Amino acid sequence: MIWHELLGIWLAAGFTLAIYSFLYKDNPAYKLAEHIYVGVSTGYLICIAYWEVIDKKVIAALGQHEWIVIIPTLMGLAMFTRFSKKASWVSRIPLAFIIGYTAGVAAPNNIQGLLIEHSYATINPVLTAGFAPQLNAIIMLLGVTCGMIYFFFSVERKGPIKVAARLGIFFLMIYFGVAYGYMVMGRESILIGRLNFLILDWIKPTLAAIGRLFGG
Amino acid sequence: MGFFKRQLPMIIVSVVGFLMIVSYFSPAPFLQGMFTGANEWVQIIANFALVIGVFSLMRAHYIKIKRKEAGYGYSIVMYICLIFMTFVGLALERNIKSGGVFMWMFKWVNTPLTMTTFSLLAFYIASAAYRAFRARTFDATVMLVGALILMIGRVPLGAMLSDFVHQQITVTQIIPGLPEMAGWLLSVPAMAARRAIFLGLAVGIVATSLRILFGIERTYMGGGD
Amino acid sequence: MNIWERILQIDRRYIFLLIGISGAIPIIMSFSLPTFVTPEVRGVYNAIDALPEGAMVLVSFDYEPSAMPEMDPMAKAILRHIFGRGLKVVGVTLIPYGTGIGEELFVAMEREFNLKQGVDYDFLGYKPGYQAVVLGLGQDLKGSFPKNFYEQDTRTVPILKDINSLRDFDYMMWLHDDAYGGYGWIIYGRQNYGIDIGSGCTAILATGMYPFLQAEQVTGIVGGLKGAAEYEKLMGYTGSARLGMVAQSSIHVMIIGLILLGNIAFILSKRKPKKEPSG
Amino acid sequence: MSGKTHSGKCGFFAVSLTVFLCIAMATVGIGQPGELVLPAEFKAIDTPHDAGKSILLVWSRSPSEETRADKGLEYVIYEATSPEGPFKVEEKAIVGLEDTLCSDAPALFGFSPRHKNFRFVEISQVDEETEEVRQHWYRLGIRDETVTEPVMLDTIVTAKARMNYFMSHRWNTLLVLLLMAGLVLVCIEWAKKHPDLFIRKIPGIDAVDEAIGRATEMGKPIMYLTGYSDIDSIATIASINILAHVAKKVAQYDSRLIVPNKWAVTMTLTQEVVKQAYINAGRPDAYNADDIFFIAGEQFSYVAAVDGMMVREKPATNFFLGSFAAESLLLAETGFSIGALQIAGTDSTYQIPFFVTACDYCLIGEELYAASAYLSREPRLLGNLKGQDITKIILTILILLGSVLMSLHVFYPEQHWLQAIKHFFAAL
Repeated sequence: MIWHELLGIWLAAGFTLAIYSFLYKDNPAYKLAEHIYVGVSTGYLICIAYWEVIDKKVIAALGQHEWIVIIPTLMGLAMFTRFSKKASWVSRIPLAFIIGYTAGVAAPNNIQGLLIEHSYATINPVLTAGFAPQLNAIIMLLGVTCGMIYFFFSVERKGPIKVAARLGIFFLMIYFGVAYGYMVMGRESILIGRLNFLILDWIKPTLAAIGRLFGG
Repeated sequence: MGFFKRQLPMIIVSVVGFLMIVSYFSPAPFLQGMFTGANEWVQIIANFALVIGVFSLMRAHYIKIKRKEAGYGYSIVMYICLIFMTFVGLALERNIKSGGVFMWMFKWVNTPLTMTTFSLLAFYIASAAYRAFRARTFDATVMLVGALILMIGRVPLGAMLSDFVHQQITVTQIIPGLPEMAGWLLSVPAMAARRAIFLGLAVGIVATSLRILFGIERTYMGGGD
Repeated sequence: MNIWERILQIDRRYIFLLIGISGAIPIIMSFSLPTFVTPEVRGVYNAIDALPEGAMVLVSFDYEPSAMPEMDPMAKAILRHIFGRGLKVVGVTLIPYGTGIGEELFVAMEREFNLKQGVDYDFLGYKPGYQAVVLGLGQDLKGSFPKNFYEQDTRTVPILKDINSLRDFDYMMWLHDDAYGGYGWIIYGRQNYGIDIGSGCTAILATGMYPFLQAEQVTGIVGGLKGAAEYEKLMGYTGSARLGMVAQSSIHVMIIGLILLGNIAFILSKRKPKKEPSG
Repeated sequence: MSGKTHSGKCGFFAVSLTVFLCIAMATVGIGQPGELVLPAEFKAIDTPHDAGKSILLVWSRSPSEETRADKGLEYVIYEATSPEGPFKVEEKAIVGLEDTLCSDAPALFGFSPRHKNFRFVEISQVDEETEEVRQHWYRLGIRDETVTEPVMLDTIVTAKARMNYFMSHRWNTLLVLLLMAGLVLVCIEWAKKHPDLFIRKIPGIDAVDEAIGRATEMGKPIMYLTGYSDIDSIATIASINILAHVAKKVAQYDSRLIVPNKWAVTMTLTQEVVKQAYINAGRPDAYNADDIFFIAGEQFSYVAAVDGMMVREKPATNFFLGSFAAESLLLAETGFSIGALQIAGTDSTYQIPFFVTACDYCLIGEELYAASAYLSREPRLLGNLKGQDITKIILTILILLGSVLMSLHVFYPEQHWLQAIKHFFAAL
């Protein structure tokens, strides 16, 4: 095995154990891993931001005389006015641009992607062939409408509205339980990945190497 | 000055937002171009802003080091890692995507830390479930039963268990097996609740966006008029 | 305080310990459970097995590092199958993180099978645009990727000599942890350019892939660690997926057991704990 | 009746349907299974809602499709640069029988059932070399395995690719958007006249006062997280709006507020908001900009740092409001272990169950967006909630009505208008 890979495995194993030590309690090993992590990941982020955005989208565009890119660059630089007390209002302009963009993109996209799509999926014939699909269609319709009624804010919860909202909570609780149970398996596999690394890539080869060393 | 500080940002919010909405509904190339352009601009601005974030991070740790607060040594480590990684990525290696020290650091330091932190979830998911999934109230019981059916029904154990019960007690055969129950719960009642959440969310998001675009909601800009 | 009350208020660190041990023991002891191969995994295996020698396979590495524990054992098993049969692979990715993942897998395979980049495999790398990339590859591969991941001119790479579009591939393996580009490979790659696709994805995503299997738009699905374990079984070796499956089942049973224990203790202690979940 | 059908097209289809039916009946009458029958109608139209780059060729189905389906029947399109020809021998497009019915593309043709009798193909008018849009002329042929040369239709058709300014298939989105915008504005006016509007209790938000009071009593800080997303998510903006109210109360109670950020832009905004809140509360001197900081930019390094900070600073109260991903439980369980009172709220549907199990209060989905209005008690914003409710009521009624109509459609399949509500909600 190449030396830098061996070093990497040992380093990675050390970090893995350091993070797991947090499960017991906060300790110097975790603190060290945490600070290294923050330093390295932020450094990574800076480099990616530079090469993928500043270099590719700003410097390259200026090289091709696409002068329009000066505007976002100036807006980006305007963010730095935050460090000055007098001129800090200038940083509101790029912020306003981003928020306007966010709101303008979100409104139609969420109507289409959430509201229209899920309404479409819900509207189905309730009376269909077969008892089971019919029941499912009724349950689905009931769940969606009662769930929506749960979210009503300005309607007092009394009479039928109260019953419907209560039923809505019932459906929500089923969803929470089911979604929790559904997610468990995926989370377990992440842990398995780490255990596999620790045992198969680190402990076992190390023990084997030691064995070779002493066993001839 | 008041105009530049208060009204101008609001005007920018509304105008940019309106243009984005129009470009959603029109295939005209200049509008579509504006849409992708705006997306890139936002990225560029956010990446410049990263400098402010990094500055804030460095300042917080600098204060700790300067005041020699407890554990300031960790802050020095943070500084070394940050500067080393940035120096390697920006000055030493132009092609950061393959080979080299930068990717080595990413592979053997960043990735294991990411994966390990992520994997803490397996422990937390167990402890949270142990604590919260108790048949205390009706609602809590519903949650508990839903979670259990899903957890048992979606692994081979569930199928084996159902088959065993079905074979031993013939009457139970009218009850569907656990895998079928899990599938049904996911695709009918849970899906219904999820759709209700989505529909409510859509209304909430659109209403919030419109409040922002109309300038009714401006708390995020420091509030006040 | 009786025993049940103590169980109810058990320090959560004991739970952490139980979970850790129940996951580690099966891996240390190399336990393996009998693995049954499902038809959807066999669908991928058979499709690759039926390819003639020297056939070209496109592999898209569309998953992020966070999905690596689930996806890497699967990717390795499938790549071992492909390279073991002497087929040629062209890699590509629709997401930025995919480059690191693809490169690493190719390096591992290069060592294992003594391959040569450019002759036995090539990696095109990443290009933003999801469906646009699929369409671009469908029309003109070398035009949309003038340079490969290793910064070589794609017109001069030997393995790509006769490859001009998606139509020139005999099979495609889509390894993914999300429906990137709204199933762009299936909707454009399969329907427009007729390429046969096998899907390898995370367990959570697998449920959503079944309609595509029924519509015969994918030849098969390898889903999560379980799918990877089945593939390892077909390949005839016990790798990290099969070991992992046992560990996963063991943790899973442990969590279920803990929940049941908590409820038994709760009923027997008849005592209301402080914290109530809210909704 | 689907609103998507343009009146011009209606006429065209009505006429062609009649012609098609006549010819279809005639051919059935003749009953020559050996011969390929040409389509009765062949037309070119501009592609609706595109940027003027392509046209559509539409023709009625050949009766041979029924009689010779197993013979690999297909249509061939020939192209020329002038009406006189020559029509290139090489086929411009080959159209099989799968997914080429006009009814397969409601985005282009609408939902009218008559479109089942027509096929179409979209043809780009952009010259591959010059990248300019150029008008072309087309002829249609039909062939199958039994013939060597396709049978050609005499009709030569053409259309100009026109730039369209409106994506007509998104009219339903536009309608909903306009409806909601109208409701927002109307409800504000209404709320000004009815300031004492009823709003149901939202337990998680009612607990905010208690949570801040608790921290003050214990002399411990309050931690507020705006979530995983940058400002490009509306949930983050909603969270920052709530932060403004929380910060104001914190200032009044004289507690300490810590806001670790994952993004520089949200850091800037949260600083601005908290500072203003302290000013509004009359305590500008108590504001400490160093308490609102950037902690780490990557998902799990953010988790590691925030978790570390949590166990060291031991906040009495944690707020997790905004978009959250896998970090939800990693944060909430650590918060639980230090005994913090936790209020969470997210729009990420998969994370809500984790917050519900590990936190004391959880705002579910839309409640996050209502929280700011609820806390502010400002009539304008509360009126807005009324507008949201009206939208939901309309939606609920449409869904119920649509389902009833769809059920009737099962019994009256020829009454296509019964599907109108469902088709309105089709995202094309």
